[in-house]
Amino acid sequence: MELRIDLSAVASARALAARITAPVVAFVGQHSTVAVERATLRLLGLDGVGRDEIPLPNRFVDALAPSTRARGVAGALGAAMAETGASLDAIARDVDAGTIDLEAFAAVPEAASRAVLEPLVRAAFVRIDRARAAREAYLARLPQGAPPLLYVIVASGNIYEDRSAAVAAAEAGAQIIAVIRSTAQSLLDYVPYGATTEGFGGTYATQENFRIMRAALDEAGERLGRYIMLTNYASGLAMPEIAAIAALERLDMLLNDSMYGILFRDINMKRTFVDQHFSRLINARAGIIINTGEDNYLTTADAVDQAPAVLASQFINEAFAHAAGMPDAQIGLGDAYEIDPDREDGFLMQIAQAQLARQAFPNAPLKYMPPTKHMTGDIFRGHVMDALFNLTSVMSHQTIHLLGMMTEAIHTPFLSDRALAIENARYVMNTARHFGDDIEFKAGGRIERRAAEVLASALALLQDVESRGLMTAIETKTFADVARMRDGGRGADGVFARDERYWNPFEEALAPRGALA
Amino acid sequence: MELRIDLSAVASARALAARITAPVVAFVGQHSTVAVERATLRLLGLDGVGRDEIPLPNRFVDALAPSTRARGVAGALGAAMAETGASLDAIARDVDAGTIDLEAFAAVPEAASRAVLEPLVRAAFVRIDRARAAREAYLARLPQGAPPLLYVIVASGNIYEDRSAAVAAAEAGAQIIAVIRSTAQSLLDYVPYGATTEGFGGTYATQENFRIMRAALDEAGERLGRYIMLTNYASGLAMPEIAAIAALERLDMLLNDSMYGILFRDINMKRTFVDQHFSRLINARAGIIINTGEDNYLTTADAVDQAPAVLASQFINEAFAHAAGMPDAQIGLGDAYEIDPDREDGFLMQIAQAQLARQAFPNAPLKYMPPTKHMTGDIFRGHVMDALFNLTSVMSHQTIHLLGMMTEAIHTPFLSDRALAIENARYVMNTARHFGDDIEFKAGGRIERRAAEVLASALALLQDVESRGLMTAIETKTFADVARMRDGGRGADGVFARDERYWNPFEEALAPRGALA
Amino acid sequence: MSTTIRPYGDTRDDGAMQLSFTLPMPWSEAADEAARQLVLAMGFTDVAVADGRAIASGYSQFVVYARTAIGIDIDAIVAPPKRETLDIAGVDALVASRLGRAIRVAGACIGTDAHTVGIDAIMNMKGYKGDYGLERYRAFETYNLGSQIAVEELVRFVRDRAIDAVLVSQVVTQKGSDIANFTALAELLEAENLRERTLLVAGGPRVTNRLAAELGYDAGFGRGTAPSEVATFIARRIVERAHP
Amino acid sequence: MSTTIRPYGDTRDDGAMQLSFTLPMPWSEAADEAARQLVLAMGFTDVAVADGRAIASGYSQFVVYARTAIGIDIDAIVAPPKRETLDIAGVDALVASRLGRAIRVAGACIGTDAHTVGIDAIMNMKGYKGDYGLERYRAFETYNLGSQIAVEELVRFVRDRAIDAVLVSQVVTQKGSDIANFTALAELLEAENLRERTLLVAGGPRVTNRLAAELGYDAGFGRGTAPSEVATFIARRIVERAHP
Ligand code: B12
Ligand code: B12
Ligand SMILES: Cc1ncc(COP(=O)(O)O)c(C=O)c1O
Ligand SMILES: Cc1ncc(COP(=O)(O)O)c(C=O)c1O
Repeated sequence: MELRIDLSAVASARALAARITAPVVAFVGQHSTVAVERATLRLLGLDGVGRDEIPLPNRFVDALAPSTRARGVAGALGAAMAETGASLDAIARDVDAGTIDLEAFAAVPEAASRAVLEPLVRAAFVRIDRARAAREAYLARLPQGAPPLLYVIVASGNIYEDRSAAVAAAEAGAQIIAVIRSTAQSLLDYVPYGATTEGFGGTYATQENFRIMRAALDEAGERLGRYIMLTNYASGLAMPEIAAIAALERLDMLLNDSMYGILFRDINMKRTFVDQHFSRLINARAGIIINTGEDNYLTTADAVDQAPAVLASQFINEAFAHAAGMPDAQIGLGDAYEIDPDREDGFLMQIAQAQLARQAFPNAPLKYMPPTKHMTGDIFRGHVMDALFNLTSVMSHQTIHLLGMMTEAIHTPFLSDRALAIENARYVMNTARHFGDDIEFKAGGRIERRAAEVLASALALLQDVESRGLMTAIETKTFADVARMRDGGRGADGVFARDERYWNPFEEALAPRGALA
Repeated sequence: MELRIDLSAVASARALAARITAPVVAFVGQHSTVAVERATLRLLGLDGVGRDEIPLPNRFVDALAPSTRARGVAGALGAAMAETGASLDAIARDVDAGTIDLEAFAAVPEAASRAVLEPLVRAAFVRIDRARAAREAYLARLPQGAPPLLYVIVASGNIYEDRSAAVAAAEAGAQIIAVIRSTAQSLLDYVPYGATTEGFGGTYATQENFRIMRAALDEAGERLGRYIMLTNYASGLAMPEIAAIAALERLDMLLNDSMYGILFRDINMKRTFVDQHFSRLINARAGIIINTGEDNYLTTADAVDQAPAVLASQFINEAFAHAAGMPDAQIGLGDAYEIDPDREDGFLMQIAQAQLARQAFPNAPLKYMPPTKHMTGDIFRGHVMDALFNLTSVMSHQTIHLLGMMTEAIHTPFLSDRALAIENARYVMNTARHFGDDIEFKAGGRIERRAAEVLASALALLQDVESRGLMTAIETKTFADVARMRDGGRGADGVFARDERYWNPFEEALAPRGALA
Repeated sequence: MSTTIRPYGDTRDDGAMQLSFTLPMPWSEAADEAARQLVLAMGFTDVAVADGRAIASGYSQFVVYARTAIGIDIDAIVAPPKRETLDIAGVDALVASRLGRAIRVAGACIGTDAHTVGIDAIMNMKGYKGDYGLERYRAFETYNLGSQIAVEELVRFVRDRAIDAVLVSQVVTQKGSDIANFTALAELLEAENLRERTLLVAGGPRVTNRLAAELGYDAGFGRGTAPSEVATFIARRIVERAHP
Repeated sequence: MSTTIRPYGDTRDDGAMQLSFTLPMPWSEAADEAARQLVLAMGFTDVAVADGRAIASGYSQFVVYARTAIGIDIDAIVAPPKRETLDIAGVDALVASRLGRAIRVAGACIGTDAHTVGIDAIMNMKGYKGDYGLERYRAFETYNLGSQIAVEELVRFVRDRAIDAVLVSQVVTQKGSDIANFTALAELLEAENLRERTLLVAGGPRVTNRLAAELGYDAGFGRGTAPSEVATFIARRIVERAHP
């Protein structure tokens, strides 16, 4: 089933998105953030917590004088190491203890700093590349099965409970496990440390938790003969750092949206733009598939009205990802099945939208989210809504398929909710496996008309954004019905202009040629 | 969505079915049965029970000497009435009491008999026609809503409980109510009498029960502003009688299959053929839509294998109905959604079959039955199977839509099971209302290939049956994998050859010109 | 030993359960409250009425999640003995060597029950899900009487044909018709002094071995039974009886 | 008077209910039996395990139908008072004539909860399902503080702006976070001597008026609440307090 869509409109939308993001990417090239610098330290090998349980990367970056910070943490660290001959770890401990003054090494030449960091940078890439190679080897040996890939969440708050739940879900047929973060972790300007057993509405994303879950899923994957993918959330104030630890611990996907934090978490837009770029540089190298968050537009506003905004946002997310050197195969653009179930022909509109995304982004591993907003306590009706969502997904060849839970309106999923959701999807996707391939849309029918309308409106929206600039557009409620000021929001004070001597070894190695011109 | 099907094959199949049924219809013209004669008495106005609670029509027909019976009960009754001047009722009571000898009036001329019965015959038609007109007036005033018409069953055994359940179902959105008969009522060679409150797996079909339910649904219909249809079962040893009382009590539909009793209840084939014909003459006049029972093929054997048999049987049922003067609009041919849910692309096969029936019988109000055989105690999975069945039905424009119950494998439906089933159908049929109209099948795709294969095999099957004769075919396991001998089975002794002086006032009035040549 | 387990939602021993039911009252907030109190009265805690709504004028439907403190000691569960299954050759060999003649088996769907698919799955050559039926075994001489067989007729058949094993199926369970029919058969066999010498086996989707034992049957087979399980059981028991 | 009703399957007082749950044990026939005994131990009768199967290596899932003898006296249910709802003009007129000034209302999603859709539905102009929100009323001067508002911040706001009515929303209920947040707010208002003079209203999909009362709130509003119900309640109560 192929929509006859206006390919030139798709091309224009893509070109517009590139023009919309270009000035923002240029802005990114002139700024950095505390989170980018902390992520740099993490990649160089820093981990652990110091005084008051504060992570060492935070202690380190917070210890820098603004002028030093403006030249990048790498320079400061390299200078200290070159001068003292001490290890990264030892220096970080000293910083934490307040027994070293990082400003003291300002005179160390950049070349010396670079030289001393060089082995650490190389080691980082070795680790990241090894993880990527390991994933590829796993997938070759233990193929994960055909898409739509069944994705379920675990969210008990306790990583050990999550582990049991994840393994049980894998046994039941899940192909991707997401560990939902504790409520509003996105607002934490650091990455919590260690294995955690308490959380609200989810489990903290920590490097140790990543490791625990990865190990359990690798073991389950061996047993089941299928590699089980693991995903978590990057977007938020610690976006680059989470990208870094995910790369090290072989996560396979990450929620990573270029505007989610701004719109839905009131995080400062400059902060988010800089952070998302750096995090995607890392994701790209790690072979991690990003998942964008367009589904969020649909949970707070009407899904029929928001369809053009979703498509426009997909183009923008794609453009930002391209700017960070991500290939299409790593750009998991988001969409969701959120149209009012009581609307006549709502199913046709869902198909139109899902297939439009499929054709507009033919090589992207699309992420498809289930009904959530219109789910109620009537679990029986909800289960049927999920069935039609499953059908739409297999028909339109979605890639990353988040399973709907019949208890969506009630509680975070029980073990049985996940099992029944998987059963639902497996049944529907098998009995209707080639249905989408066996039908065509009536030319000019309801589905095609709806797709054309969404595409045209998205194009108009992008034109408007391009003419006014992305930051101004966000200031004037263009997306998700919310206005965010360019200097407002959380984490604004963590953004700073780069000194002209700024350097970052990872950005240099990873930035696609000419991107941050 | 239209299948490109071989229209000449459809035409050939229809022609073959006419040739297959012609000799059987000729046989029917030379025979009658005790049930036909009892139905004749019922139409003439006889009701009630006599000695040992045996219905008066049975008492009367059983009292006839074979030679008298061979000339038809009408003649015997007319003679007695003409001669004694007594009413039908009085004579029937005398027969019951054994105080009258029906053989005594053998000499009364046919003309006299005819004359005395004439007002009773006229009264019968007045009643039937009034019921039909009442239905039409209701439907004009209280339109029942768009098809697929949601059909649910009640089956408590107690007509009063059934009544509450039926009204509740109508309130929840049901458009047709079926009262399931007590287990194996089809094997009773009479119609039970009066309101009944005990039954196994269903509630007895009695004239009083029909009346009680009809009144309740008329009242509910007024309140809801929608006429609620009522249906019951005719097929079985009392087929013509049930057709008669259904005509009088304004049922709107009747399960009436030309071969169900033979194949699934081991009722003698001659008996069934004669009975079905007479019952359909009455149904035709009453404007009652028959529902045939092809779904039964699928509950005992594999649904994929049986698809051609279903289609062949639909053609045969259609031919028999045409022979009884039924217009297409009254021929509710049966099919069911019974393909193994674990079969890849089973949904595509279901669509192929449903749409094939739709196109082969464009004017027939198709009856579509839900998954039953593959339903298990897993109600959640079952509810999703029902959802895809609902989707198939609305896509292929089925007319009479029997709702699947998630508790199919567990118990006869609870009140809530029906409500949830209705909710499921309403949601799916509304959200996907025009989906079928908005798509086309890929030329030569899986669906079209399957439809072509079923049609070709059905044609081959009909050719085989035509070459060997229907009765022989049934003797040799051609249908439903069961062999039934032409002189075996239940009720064979109730079939008799007509004397050349046989006459039946209803047959004469109703038989389409030249049908029983 | 004793290992008590409880229903599991997302944490061991959380006791989480899902319930749904209808109350014969019009829906209102009071109906939600009635549903909540009812479930509390059943001994559940943390009762959450997730959904409550009218499904007809005098009826409300509820979906409830709640927790139970009640657990079950799984070590005290008398597990139905794990039936080890022989293959056809094994059964045939056992019967040929130890009995020296074929076992005569009669099967029927008794009472008004016409659901023959189950008993046919056990007896017919074709079998069930790739497992051949009793007709395929040389060890058995089979008679499948079919549907709606009166108890008297079956007992007569058992006597006349000197049947060794009687297989009866009941699928319809409404108003206890299955129990009534099973019981009638057992009693009539007893009354006719045939019970001792015949192996009496019940089957159907609601049958369990426990239920069959309660009804005085030698065994009961429920949903998903494979013919070979039944074949093995009959062969072993008849051979045992012949050589106690 | 007393009218006891029971769950209804297909016959009055049959007590029929559907249950489903997970047991943390591998599936086998013994697991089915454990499920059956567990439900019996809960006091149900006629327990039928309609489905039992493995959903993971150490977990089995069951669908059970059973009957309960427990009933509920619906005449004894204290129905939440039926709230009669005024329209916008009615509320505005009431407040204008009896209070003579606008009521100051502050709304927030407290704690870490970021689910603003519910409180927005009550407060925003747009409203909910065609029923306009509080911002539309002349009777109210509204402040929607938004999501993830710390209890301390809200209390400060209440004091600084002399708020008359506080509307707080909690959607996330996991691990009792809603109760904890609601309680913290009530206690802090009390501690700051603000509780007396402010109307305190809780809302969210799991909130009931009963729960709110238990937590010391003046009212609670649950799933499907219309803004006009809330508007009417606030207006009436504030007016009553002004003219007791
Ligand atoms: C097919 C079917 C029919 C067919 C039967 C065709 C036939 N020749 O058998 C037809 C259409 C005729 C029919 C009619 C009716 N049916 Co019916 N039917 C079903 C259905 C859909 C499937 C049953 C089936 O074939 N299962 C497959 C077989 C293989 O499984 P099984 O029977 O459990 O057998 C296995 C085991 O139990 C065991 N087993 C069974 N018997 C025996 C015996 C022995 C000795 C042993 C060792 C093992 C054994 O081994 C088998 C293989 O594993 C069920 C619903 C469902 N999905 O279960 C309803 C169902 C059984 N029917 C039901 C009813 C009420 C009827 C009717 C009364 C009315 C109606 N609602 O249609 C009529 C009357 C029939 C009558 N007189 O008995 C109800 C019974 C409710 C209850 N619990 O009391 C059900 C549950 C549907 C419902 N929810 O209303 N039915
Ligand atoms: C939309 C949504 C989100 C959006 C929220 C966007 C936003 N700005 O609000 C996003 C995507 C951000 C989100 C995130 C999360 N969510 Co969320 N979300 C939902 C969802 C799908 C719908 C909620 C909704 O908008 N309902 C519609 C409104 C109109 O209904 P309502 O809130 O009940 O409000 C009505 C009444 O309750 C009442 N009311 C509500 N508040 C008030 C206040 C007053 C004073 C009054 C008078 C009345 C009143 O009036 C309203 C109108 O009638 C639900 C699932 C569901 N279908 O319910 C999950 C759900 C609430 N989320 C959940 C969770 C766990 C989360 C996360 C923690 C992680 C996750 N699983 O996604 C994060 C963290 C968010 C956080 N920090 O709080 C869980 C909560 C589980 C529980 N019971 O504890 C749910 C139930 C999903 C689930 N099954 O896991 N979520
Ligand atoms: C892209 C993206 N990132 C992050 C999140 C959630 O993170 P948090 O709850 O910590 O804000 C979401 C939630 O939907 C998301 O879509
Ligand atoms: C055409 C037809 N008639 C009658 C019946 C059932 O009647 P009985 O159970 O009394 O045989 C069915 C059942 O499916 C049927 O399909």
